[in-house]
Amino acid sequence: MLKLKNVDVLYGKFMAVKQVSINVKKGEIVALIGSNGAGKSSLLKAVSGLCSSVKGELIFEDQDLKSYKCHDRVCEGIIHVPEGRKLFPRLTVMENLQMGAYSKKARSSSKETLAKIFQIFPRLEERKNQLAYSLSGGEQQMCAIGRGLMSLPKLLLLDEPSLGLAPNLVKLVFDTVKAINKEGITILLAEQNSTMSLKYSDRFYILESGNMVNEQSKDSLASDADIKKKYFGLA
Amino acid sequence: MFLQNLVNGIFVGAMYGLTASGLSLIFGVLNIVNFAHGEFIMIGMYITYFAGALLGVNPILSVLISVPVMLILGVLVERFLINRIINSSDMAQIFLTVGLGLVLSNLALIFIGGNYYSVRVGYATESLKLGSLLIGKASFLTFIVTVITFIVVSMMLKYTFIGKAIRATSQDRTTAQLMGVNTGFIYTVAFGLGMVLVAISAALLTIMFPVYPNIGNHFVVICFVIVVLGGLGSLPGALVGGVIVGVIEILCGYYFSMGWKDVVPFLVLIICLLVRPQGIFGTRT
Amino acid sequence: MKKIWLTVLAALLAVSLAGCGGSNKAETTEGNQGDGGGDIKLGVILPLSGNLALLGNEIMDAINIAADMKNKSGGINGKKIVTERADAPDPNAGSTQANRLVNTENIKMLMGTYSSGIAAASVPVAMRANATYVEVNAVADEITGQGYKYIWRNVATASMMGSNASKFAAEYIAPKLNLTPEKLKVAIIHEDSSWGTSVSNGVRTKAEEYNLNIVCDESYSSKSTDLSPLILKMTKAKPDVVIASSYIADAILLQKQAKQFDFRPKAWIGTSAGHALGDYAGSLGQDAEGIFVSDLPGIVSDNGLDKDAAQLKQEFLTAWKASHETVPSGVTFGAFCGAWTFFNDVLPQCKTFDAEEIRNIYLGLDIELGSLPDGTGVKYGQNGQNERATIVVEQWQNGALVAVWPDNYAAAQPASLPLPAYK
Amino acid sequence: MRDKKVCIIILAYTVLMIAISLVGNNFLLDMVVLTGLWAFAAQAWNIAGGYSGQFSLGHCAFFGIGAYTSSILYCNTGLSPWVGMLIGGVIAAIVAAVYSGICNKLKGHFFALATLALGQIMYIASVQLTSITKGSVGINIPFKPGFLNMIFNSRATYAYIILTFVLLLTLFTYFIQKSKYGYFLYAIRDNERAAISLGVRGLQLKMGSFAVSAFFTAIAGTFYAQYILFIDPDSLLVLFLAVQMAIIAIIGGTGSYLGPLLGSVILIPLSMLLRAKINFVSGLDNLIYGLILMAVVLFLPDGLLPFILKIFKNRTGKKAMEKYPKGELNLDAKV
Repeated sequence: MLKLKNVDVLYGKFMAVKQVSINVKKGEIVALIGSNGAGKSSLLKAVSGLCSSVKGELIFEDQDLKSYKCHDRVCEGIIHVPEGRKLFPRLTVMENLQMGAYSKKARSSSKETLAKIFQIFPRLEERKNQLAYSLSGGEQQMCAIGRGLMSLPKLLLLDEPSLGLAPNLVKLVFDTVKAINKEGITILLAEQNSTMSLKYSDRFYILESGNMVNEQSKDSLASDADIKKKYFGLA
Repeated sequence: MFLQNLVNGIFVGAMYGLTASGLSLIFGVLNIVNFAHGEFIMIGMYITYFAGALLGVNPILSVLISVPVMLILGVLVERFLINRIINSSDMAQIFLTVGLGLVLSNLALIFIGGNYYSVRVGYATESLKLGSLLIGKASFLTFIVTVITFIVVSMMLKYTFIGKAIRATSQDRTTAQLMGVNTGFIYTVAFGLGMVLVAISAALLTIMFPVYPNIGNHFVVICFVIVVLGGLGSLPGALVGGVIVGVIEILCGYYFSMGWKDVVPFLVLIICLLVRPQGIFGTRT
Repeated sequence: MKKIWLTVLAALLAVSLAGCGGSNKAETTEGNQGDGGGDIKLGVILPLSGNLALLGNEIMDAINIAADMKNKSGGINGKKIVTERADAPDPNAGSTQANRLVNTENIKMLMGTYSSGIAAASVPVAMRANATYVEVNAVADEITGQGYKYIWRNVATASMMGSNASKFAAEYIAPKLNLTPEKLKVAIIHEDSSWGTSVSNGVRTKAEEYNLNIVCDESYSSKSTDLSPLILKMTKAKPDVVIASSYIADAILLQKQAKQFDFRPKAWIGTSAGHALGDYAGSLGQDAEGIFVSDLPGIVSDNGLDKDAAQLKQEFLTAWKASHETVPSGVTFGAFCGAWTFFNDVLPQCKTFDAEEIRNIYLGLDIELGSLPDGTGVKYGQNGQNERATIVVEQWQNGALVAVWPDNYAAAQPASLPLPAYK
Repeated sequence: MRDKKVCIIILAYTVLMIAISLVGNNFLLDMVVLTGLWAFAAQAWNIAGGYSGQFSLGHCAFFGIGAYTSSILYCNTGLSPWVGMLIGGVIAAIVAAVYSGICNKLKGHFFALATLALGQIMYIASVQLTSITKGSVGINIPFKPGFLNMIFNSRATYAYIILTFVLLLTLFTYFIQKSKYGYFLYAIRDNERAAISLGVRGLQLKMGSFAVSAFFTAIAGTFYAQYILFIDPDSLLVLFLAVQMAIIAIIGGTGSYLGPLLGSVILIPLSMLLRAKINFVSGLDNLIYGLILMAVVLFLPDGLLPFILKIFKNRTGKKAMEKYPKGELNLDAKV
């Protein structure tokens, strides 16, 4: 579904991502794992179109993504839930969700989608008239994911969904991600929390200071003790 | 007398609020301090004046002409100038609009001349009597139009899809992009809308003020103060900020000194920045 | 190494820019004066852009009309007068422009300046270069009397303008209202720039001399967006007469808001500038009727003029109306007369056009009152101030500003005293 | 003199001084003086605006403080402007430090608007405090030439003085830029929070740089007063003046000691020549000036200096650009 080949991402003269190639198949949960500054976010931004100076191939459903502007990629079915939630602070929860359904395609069926999202996140319905900045961290994350889902995405890019959340909430978020995935939405996840990602993802890529170190599936990991130790703290 | 001054202050404040609203919207959404705001007011006033002088149109009705003209002007300015420096430094943005202001006011001087033109309408100098209270019809009209404009624009921002997109973009332009908002288009819309507000306020200003190439200088600094005071891009903030400045200024002028009254807005601004740097209605980021 | 080159380049650029600028100018202008051939060049420093552009440009036009009239009648002993426009919207520019005209364009005769602040910066430059400076508008008292030898001001000073307003109030209005001057309640209001401040000083000093009862004395910024507190203050003080020194936008706003708040003194005296401009009456219509203006004489009665002056006035007005919608105000008339005197009475007597020579000619001039189109005459004091400069009181009557006081200039009788209630 | 660049700067200065002694034309000297004055003022502005990222639109306040302090002292007590200049500078520095402290939390546009307010307050105060400032009538400084009076018959003398000022300030800025303080200031400008977390004393440095900037701006004000010999609120304390200082620095290129010099060398003669030559239609000179401003901002948003350096780079094949720390002009600052 999504194919990245030899992708570089540049900020001015600084190269945040170097020659990374990844592949996401339909229906998968794929995790990008690496420490802070490894280039995970930059890679997601390259996919969603937030970074403009990207070299290499970006193919989404057989189309060259680079010819699409950021806002057009949403129409094509890619939605990016950014790091730190980035809700619109002085919009209500409801309005935030409606902003998710901004693209023409999603707008027409936004009512039904909204009902579905309230089913997944009942808390959001309770708080729908509250301004977003007054939500708690977990609620904000739910709202951000809900907002992403409002666009009826084929591919959901999740950047650090567990950042700054209490452990029980982290589990809740990942459970939700799994549930969403079951609905047929492909997920590309960037996470520092490697244990959780490992548990919930089908495959993962390891990034280190902009370079891709390794690609693994869950099953193949068992045989690679080095990686296990270095990135997952497992003996 | 106190009541009379208070009422005058509120009316002046409403005028300030309306005059600053266009600037506020543009500042809020595009994050650009438009130093050509005064010159845009000047253009709006000239349109109103010429509509009156050549076509006999009442200043209020002249908005039917000035709104579309200013809207088009706004779209053109945004597309061809502002758009290109949206990611430049703050200072570069300021100087583009400083340059634009210079160009516009001198174009007016060259092509229209330095004369002071006024529209003459009866209600400019008439008053309504409420007991001992005198309410200038023009001020009252300005107040009503301000309130209506603010309600309409606020509703538009609140309930329409594009309005929500404008608000979302002003709060977080990157994320708005991620949600599929074509922010470039939103900038154009917001700038155009800001110019519509300028056109409306300019039409009302023409009732009381003569128009000449530098008339914008009378208003532009006070508009900056109000925008910061009210909070970036907040229309209710602009109105409240305007009224606060207006009331304090008028009371100071009456009870203290006319000469010093103009210092009031700046003192209020500094105090506000100290206590609430995000403005009355602004959000802390 | 790049920086070396850059610095050297910057230095070279500065020097070469300086060099080439100098050489080509020097070629074109040198030897233009006093050698029998060519034109007579006159530098005119005025605020042609910026806030003061309206009157700056009107004055420029008046000076040009005077020059054209003189040129058409044969010029100065066969030579043409050519004016070099120099835009000086602020004092800094005034200094620079005076310097350029005197030192680069080699023009030793300057005229200007309308704004006293700009004059304060440009006159000293001219004086240091021993150039003649004919001041046709700026009214600040300080321009003359600084010990400068080559400054010549034909128009009255700010203090004369102001004190005349008080004098009119005390000597004419008070008796008409059956009040003694001590009983006459006066409000003095003025915009707070240099001009309004110095005029109001004249108003105040004279008012105190006459023992007028000053009940309100306020300054305000001419860029004020609302003057209601001032109007309300005056409403409370109940003055019989308001003496206002305003620019135009604020003068219009004052009058509009006075009507809004039903503030109607028995008489309203403006001083020159805003109150005297055609755009003032144009903006206010009926509401300008009856307003007095203490001003340099503008269109005065032909009774006070000799035959030549009356004819010259007509010629000037005809030329003016060809390109302007409004009639010239006293300030513009003053400029025309100052320029005309210079072209007609000074320059033809010149041989060297040297400042000292011009000084002698100026000091020798003795032109009776009524010999110039605005009814003034010429007799300069050692300090360069025209002692026959006059101030009159005019009044807006039927949309036109007519001289009403003193009697020898009056083209009409003062009317609407006290001012009728608003309609 | 081990430092090559310092040698070059001094060499350029010497060349200019000699050049001036050969120029007899007063208009050109006036141009040199004003270019020098504005180069000095813009260089001073740049210490706050370019180095520590405090974009001030209120520097006219300090310019005015300098001019008024020295002129009032000179006219009333006869105190030499050379001394008055330093007193004015110190007063301006104190006001600046306090104000910078007050506005410490404000960023970008908000800081600019807050400083704009300072300029406006000073304007109104100088108009209203007539007993001190003579109000809007202004102060005429009597023309009494003499070194102690800082008044000279010859414009060349003014040119020598202001160029020496420019030289000293440029060297000062150059050494600041090279010192650790320079790096601290860049750090604060580019990411204040990070800089502070690394132990840079942000507030003190910002207040300090603003005060130093104001000090020199006030000196420019004194020089202006002694050159024009007339000061009033309308020529000292207007927004245009504050904008002008910033424009020169920005057009030239902020963040380097050469930018303000370049900006002034281009803009001041340009505006003077426009005003002198384009005089047949009122306002046309300002119109063209405005167009040029817009063009520079649109096409060279980083200022002229990087542009010129780029030409050099292409010519010489060396990476001249990299030597100049990029200002607040990078795109990330906005995101």
